Amino acid sequence: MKLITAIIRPFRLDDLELAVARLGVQGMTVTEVQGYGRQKGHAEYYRGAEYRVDFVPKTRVEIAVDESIVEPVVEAIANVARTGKVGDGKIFVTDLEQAIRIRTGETGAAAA
Amino acid sequence: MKLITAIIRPFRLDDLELAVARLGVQGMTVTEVQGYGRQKGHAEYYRGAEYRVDFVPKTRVEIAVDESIVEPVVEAIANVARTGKVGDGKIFVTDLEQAIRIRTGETGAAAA
Amino acid sequence: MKLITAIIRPFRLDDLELAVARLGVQGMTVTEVQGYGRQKGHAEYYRGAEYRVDFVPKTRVEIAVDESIVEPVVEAIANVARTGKVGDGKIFVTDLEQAIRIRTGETGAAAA
Amino acid sequence: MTTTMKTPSVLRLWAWALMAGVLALMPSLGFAADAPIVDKGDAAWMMTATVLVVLMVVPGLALFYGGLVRAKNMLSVLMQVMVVFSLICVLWAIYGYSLAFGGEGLIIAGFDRLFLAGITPDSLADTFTENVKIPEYIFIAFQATFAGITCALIVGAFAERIKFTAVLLFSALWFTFCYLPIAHMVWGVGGYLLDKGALDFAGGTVVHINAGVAGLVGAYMVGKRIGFGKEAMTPHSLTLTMVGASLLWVGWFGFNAGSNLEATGGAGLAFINTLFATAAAVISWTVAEAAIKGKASMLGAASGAVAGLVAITPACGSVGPMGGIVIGLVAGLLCLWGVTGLKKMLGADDALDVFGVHGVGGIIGALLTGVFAAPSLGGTGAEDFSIASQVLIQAEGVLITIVWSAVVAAIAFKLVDLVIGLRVEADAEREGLDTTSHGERAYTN
Amino acid sequence: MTTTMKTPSVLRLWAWALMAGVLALMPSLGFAADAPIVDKGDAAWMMTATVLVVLMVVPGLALFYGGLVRAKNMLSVLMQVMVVFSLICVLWAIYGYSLAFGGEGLIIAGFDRLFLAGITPDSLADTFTENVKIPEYIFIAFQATFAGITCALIVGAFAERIKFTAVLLFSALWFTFCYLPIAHMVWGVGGYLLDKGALDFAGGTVVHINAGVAGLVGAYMVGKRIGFGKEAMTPHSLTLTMVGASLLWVGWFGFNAGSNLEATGGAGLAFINTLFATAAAVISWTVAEAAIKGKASMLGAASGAVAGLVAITPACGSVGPMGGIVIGLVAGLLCLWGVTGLKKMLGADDALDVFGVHGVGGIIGALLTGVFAAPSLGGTGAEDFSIASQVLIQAEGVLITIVWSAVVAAIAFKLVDLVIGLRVEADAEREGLDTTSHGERAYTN
Amino acid sequence: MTTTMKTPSVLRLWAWALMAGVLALMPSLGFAADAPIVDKGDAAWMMTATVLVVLMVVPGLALFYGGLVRAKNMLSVLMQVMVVFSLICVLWAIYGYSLAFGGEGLIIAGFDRLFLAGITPDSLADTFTENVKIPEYIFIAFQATFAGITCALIVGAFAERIKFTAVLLFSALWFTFCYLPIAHMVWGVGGYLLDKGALDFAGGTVVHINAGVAGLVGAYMVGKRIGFGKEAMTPHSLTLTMVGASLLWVGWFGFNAGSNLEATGGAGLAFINTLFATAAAVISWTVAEAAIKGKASMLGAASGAVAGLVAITPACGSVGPMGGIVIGLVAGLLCLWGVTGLKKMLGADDALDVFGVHGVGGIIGALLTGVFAAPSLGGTGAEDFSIASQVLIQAEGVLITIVWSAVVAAIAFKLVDLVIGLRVEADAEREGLDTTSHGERAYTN
Ligand SMILES: Nc1ncnc2c1ncn2[C@@H]1O[C@H](COP(=O)(O)OP(=O)(O)O)[C@@H](O)[C@H]1O
Ligand SMILES: Nc1ncnc2c1ncn2[C@@H]1O[C@H](COP(=O)(O)OP(=O)(O)O)[C@@H](O)[C@H]1O
Ligand SMILES: Nc1ncnc2c1ncn2[C@@H]1O[C@H](COP(=O)(O)OP(=O)(O)O)[C@@H](O)[C@H]1O
Repeated sequence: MKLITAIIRPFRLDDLELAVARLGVQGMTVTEVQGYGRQKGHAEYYRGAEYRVDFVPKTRVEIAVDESIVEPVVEAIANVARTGKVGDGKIFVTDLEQAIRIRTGETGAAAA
Repeated sequence: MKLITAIIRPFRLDDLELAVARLGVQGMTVTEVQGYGRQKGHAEYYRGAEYRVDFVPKTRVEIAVDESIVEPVVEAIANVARTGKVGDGKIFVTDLEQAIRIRTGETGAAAA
Repeated sequence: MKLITAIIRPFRLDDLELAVARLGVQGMTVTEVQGYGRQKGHAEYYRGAEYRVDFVPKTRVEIAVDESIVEPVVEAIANVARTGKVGDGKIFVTDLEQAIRIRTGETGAAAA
Repeated sequence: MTTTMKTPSVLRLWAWALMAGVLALMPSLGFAADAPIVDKGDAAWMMTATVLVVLMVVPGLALFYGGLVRAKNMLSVLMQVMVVFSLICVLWAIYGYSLAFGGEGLIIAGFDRLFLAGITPDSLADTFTENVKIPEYIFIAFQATFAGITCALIVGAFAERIKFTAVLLFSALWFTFCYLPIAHMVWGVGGYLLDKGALDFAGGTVVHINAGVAGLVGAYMVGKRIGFGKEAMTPHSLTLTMVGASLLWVGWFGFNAGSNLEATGGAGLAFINTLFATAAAVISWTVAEAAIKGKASMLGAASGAVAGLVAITPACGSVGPMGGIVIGLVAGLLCLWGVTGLKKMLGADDALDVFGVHGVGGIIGALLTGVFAAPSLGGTGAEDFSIASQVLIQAEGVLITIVWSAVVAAIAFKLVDLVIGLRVEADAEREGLDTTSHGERAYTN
Repeated sequence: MTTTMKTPSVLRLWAWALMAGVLALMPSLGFAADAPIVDKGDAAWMMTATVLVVLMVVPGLALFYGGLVRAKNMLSVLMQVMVVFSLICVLWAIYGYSLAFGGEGLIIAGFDRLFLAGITPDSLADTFTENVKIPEYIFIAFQATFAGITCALIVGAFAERIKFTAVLLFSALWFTFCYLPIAHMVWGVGGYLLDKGALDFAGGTVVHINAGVAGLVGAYMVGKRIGFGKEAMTPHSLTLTMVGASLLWVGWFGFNAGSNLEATGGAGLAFINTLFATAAAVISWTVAEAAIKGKASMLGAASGAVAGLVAITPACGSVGPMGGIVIGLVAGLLCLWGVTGLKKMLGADDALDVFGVHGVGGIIGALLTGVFAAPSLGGTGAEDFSIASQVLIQAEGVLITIVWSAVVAAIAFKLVDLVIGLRVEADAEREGLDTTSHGERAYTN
Repeated sequence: MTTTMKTPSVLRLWAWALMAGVLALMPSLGFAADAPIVDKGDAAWMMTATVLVVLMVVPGLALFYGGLVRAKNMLSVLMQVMVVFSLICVLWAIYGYSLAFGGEGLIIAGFDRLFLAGITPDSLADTFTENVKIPEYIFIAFQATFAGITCALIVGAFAERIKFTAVLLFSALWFTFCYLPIAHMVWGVGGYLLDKGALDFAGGTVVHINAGVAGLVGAYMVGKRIGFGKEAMTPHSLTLTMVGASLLWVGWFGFNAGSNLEATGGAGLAFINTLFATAAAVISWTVAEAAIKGKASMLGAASGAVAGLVAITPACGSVGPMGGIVIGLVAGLLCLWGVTGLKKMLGADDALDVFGVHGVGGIIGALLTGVFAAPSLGGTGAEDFSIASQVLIQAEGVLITIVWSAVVAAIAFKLVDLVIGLRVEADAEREGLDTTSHGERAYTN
């Protein structure tokens, strides 16, 4: 099993959901995160105080999948998440030593 | 060191905390996440607009532990998190190459 | 590629940002999390109800970096995040099998 | 100026007021003959007072309660308060006003005013001053808001687990068989409690004890929330609760000083008591909490304010400012006990402490009114005022209200349980009532 | 007491009121000679009523609207409401009052009162009762808030994508060329619509239909939000929307009962209708939604309240409580259709349903006023009142307002588009207007 | 109608009012003999006005301030505002009213009215019109809210780091040794500043400059927040800040027009100025910010509103609408400077800009009142009104207030520091005052 972690623009999530579902992915876990990178943030003013906000709201998607479909899933994510503008985000792939479905105790691919 | 990541139903967190503590786990990091999977969400209506909300609030628990107790901890988590209904969640185990306690600089099992 | 995950005190984030930037780190992903550990929480009273809150607000920082700079980055994080008081947090390092920059499709170090 | 000084019983005056108001509609009796004095200052104040009571309910009470529940149930509470208030207003127009004030009777008035029949912009209702009158429509609206807030107060007791339809059905039943008779018996012509001479200037018994008891019965019969006492059930926004408490304070000036029905020095007394007694209760609750728990909480200060407001309600027109301050101080202390020690003893999951604050505070206020109305203590009571006997009279009123409200509430809840059931499914309760009962969420991005 | 009973046209009275007010400033005509009656009760009520209308706008309307947008656009909505209201108030002082009420004219009044010239604390404005007057400054302030809220209502239609400067420029243009003439034609001396005898007690046409139509035109011309119909655009805080709706209800008592200009039984009628009709609309919207979708929503209840308030606005002084309740029930049902079925048909992204609620509700109210003002139906109409002809008169007023508002709005939006452009950049819209247009965020830690 | 026109000094009138009020209680002087005129319209308005001032404090000011701090300190601010207000109200009843208004004296009045001794619902207080009176209880309540809001205003300066008990002790000290004397000297019989003829219609010096200066001193003595200037300290909810500013605006109509003590055209003038001057300040701050920073912020609009309200406070009864608008425009610009340029110069961590807005705005208002009260500029000043000399008089009042408040505040803070300490522990400040000082959190799920 592999864990695919994608950091994307929030408004691309719905399409990502559909895209990976087409590949048989049945679940994912999503977190609201703050992204820091080449894409610059914005300035804020509160009376006398001025702040530069370097962080940009991003969405972090975690998908556990079987080795066999890592490639297509990564590709699908990259395609739907790409706008071409700075700030599209990243995709990370890590190895999962174990994956368990709590309800049934199933492990491996069956757990995803 | 291994990193155990569990996605569970929010209201099971308190029990999980107690269960793993009994196994000597002294800490964990918890994140509120949105879960997507077999468990279906709900419909929402706002005047003319209707939305299907596929995401269900879940809690993501990260616990760094020594190899030696991965099994019992995973089991304990599975037991307290299980309700038998769709949506109980997942447990993932990944390898930690390094774990450091910032305060002391301790590494490995001592850091957890 | 390696993924460095640090759990730190929220108010240390700004300094961490500067410190790693000096080492050439160009991006990171940050999540607000709840920490549970040796650092004890606080008690709350709401009329008749009293609660012990074990969780402490922490900030989770994820940085994908090339093997070559894992050491200095980890060190830099440890230095800025250290206050010496219980609750400073942890640093975890895991292996990244793949890292992709969505916008360009670049992989590996180029993606970070 | 302050007729409350010339008579032991504000209630009796209310009765006269209504009787005259009714008679005024029967010229045959020639009663309407002697030209009534209608002062626009009174009309202006009574409209203002009525608006203030509306503010107490929406958004005041809704926020005070809503802030105390978990985010997943926020809308269900706001919804229950707003719809119950609206429902009661409509029922008030259809038959409530008629049954409570539309005539003479021991337990209820009559049916002459169903659908507000025969009332026009020229119709007048009496005040406590002989021959001084206000437009009846304004009096009807003022009274409607009292009925509405009383029923809305109850929902706090069984929040976070009850069915929406159950709340509505219960409210209609309890309003009809408890609020209307109690209101008539206390304020209506020929009402049983009226001639006892009990003092209840602005509705301590009719509104607060009445609602507090019904709430407690509801908490018992609906049962505890899943996880009660085990899981943390922290207020999702004490900020909103503070805003709600503040708006309750603001609106309560209309509730109390409006009950004088005229813009006079008597209203001024009710007004100043509403300011000082409440402030005193904030202080006493805050100090007591700091003494007991080491910290004074915002929720404590807000709760203290409401406790003081409840306790001063029956007293505000008959006690002096210092008597009012003492009542406030006592209310702060005893209601703190009401939501801690007493609550544990009662063992019910009165989610938002309707009984602990409104029930307890109402009882304290009702009894202490009998004490501080004494002229010797700065009250407006008559020369021959006897604390002992007055306290007894007050106690009887309290007792009757408690029993009546408890019985009607118990039967009503039982009935609702049989017809549509009281509680939502366990899963729905876990997920929260907002999405499961109302199909929406209070907060998103 | 209620002159509204003695005349078929409230509007005509307003005209007399103003004319007299103006004449009163020309002693030469000896008009001011017969000593005017100035009752402090009226002054007290009118100041209170004006404060209540301010409360409707800030924070009432701002929260009702703000809660419905996404968090990233919250401040832009609050900002648009507050600054538009402020801008219109200043323009009102400079030339608005003069053009609308400063003299006689078919479409606008005159320029004698520019900068409120010649008005002092002693100046008086007439009420609907012969010779009864109120301080003119209070009347000016009361009217200023009406102009302000009308323009602020419009912003809901093109929320979440319009340029801040565009909103201000449009508001100034529309206020000048649509609100002022319509207000004068309906309420001003010699105004065209006035002599038609249309009934619009508190501004159903001038305020609500007027704003609703301008909003709809704006929704068409500004275009749909990026992702409309595709992405979820959920209200970021229905809690705040409920608070806003509640404050609108509270403030509306001043809006409606204040329009009586005196603290009389007539104000009492407007007042009680504002309570009961609104409550009825809450119930009908709630029940209908439960019947159609299986669940009654808090947003539905809040929307129902506003729908009821809008519909009762033109009627509140001329229909009886039961007629008012029927109007409320109907408004709840039809406005629910207005924000669902009708909205789909119109195909515009009227973001916060300005037309669906204010436009539709205003039309319903205007027409039904012609029905329930009939004495046979409990209304205050004269003996010879004819429903058929009155409804026709009402319809004409509605039609003229719709056309006039639509034309002016269309031209104004076109102009603004050419001068500064209507929409923000796509990226800015995605990121949200708060940071991109105002450089701040509504919520942080 | 507007006696403010017949005399150069509103303050003198207040004095007469109170003197008469006092004398009225000594029949021996036969003063009370000539029958006083008590109009219910005045009583209605003054009760309404008092309610509005309460609304300004809770929840108005509490939210305006609370929204500006970080979420972890929200409750501490709400708590400080509510409890300080309550404490001062109780102290007002015990000795405040007596010391400020209970008799004659150069710096304080007397002790005859301790515990409001001898005052009954029939007691009357004078207005600015010979022989026209209002119930004294209402006057006492109105004044109590002024004292309460003044002390509550100060807490904004040292928010997010001060000990709760320190706030309470300081408030009691400053109230006793600064507010009471200043209030008496400006408004009380025989007060030193009174006979100078300074114009302060609604309390620009007594309330705003007074509080602004005390706040600035507090900011210096309590010291800067940890991380000030280094870490981002963003407002946790500008939404709530906007709501607070709106409620301040709404309530301020009672604060200003209520200070007229009668529902007359004079109140109408104060009322309309409160509407237009504030609107003008919103515009000027917004425009200036857009010009300087390229973006107009919601916080700016809200701050502009408060700045305008502060500046018009002393002027509202003596300047015409256009003069008021100019004062508003100037206040918007100078207060923007007050919270930016000036703030940097002062170098204090006046967390919520109490001095920048209330201090600066108050001074601007006090001085410009001396200008625009001139009849030549549309003011209500007498024929022989001299701008130059009046401005000097105004300046003296301002100066004395600044010095007195600064000295008392400095001593009081020092004292509190010695007795219980001013600041919480560094760790507690980091964690936030809500959990560490009050044992609760503002927001949870
Ligand atoms: N080295 C990194 N480690 C972890 N997350 C990163 C890293 N660099 C960027 N990110 C995440 O990816 C997002 C987009 O990166 P950014 O550099 O802004 O644009 P792009 O990916 O198009 O070059 C950032 O907001 C951040 O959340
Ligand atoms: N492939 C996956 N990768 C990551 N998280 C997943 C995946 N599948 C499910 N989850 C997480 O587990 C939760 C429960 O999964 P679900 O399929 O709904 O029920 P169950 O685990 O009982 O089959 C989901 O809400 C989601 O957070
Ligand atoms: N075993 C663990 N797995 C994951 N996160 C942990 C673990 N132990 C501690 N943490 C995180 O590190 C934070 C600090 O740990 P704590 O024990 O409180 O202090 P210290 O790290 O100084 O000993 C915790 O709040 C939690 O977020």
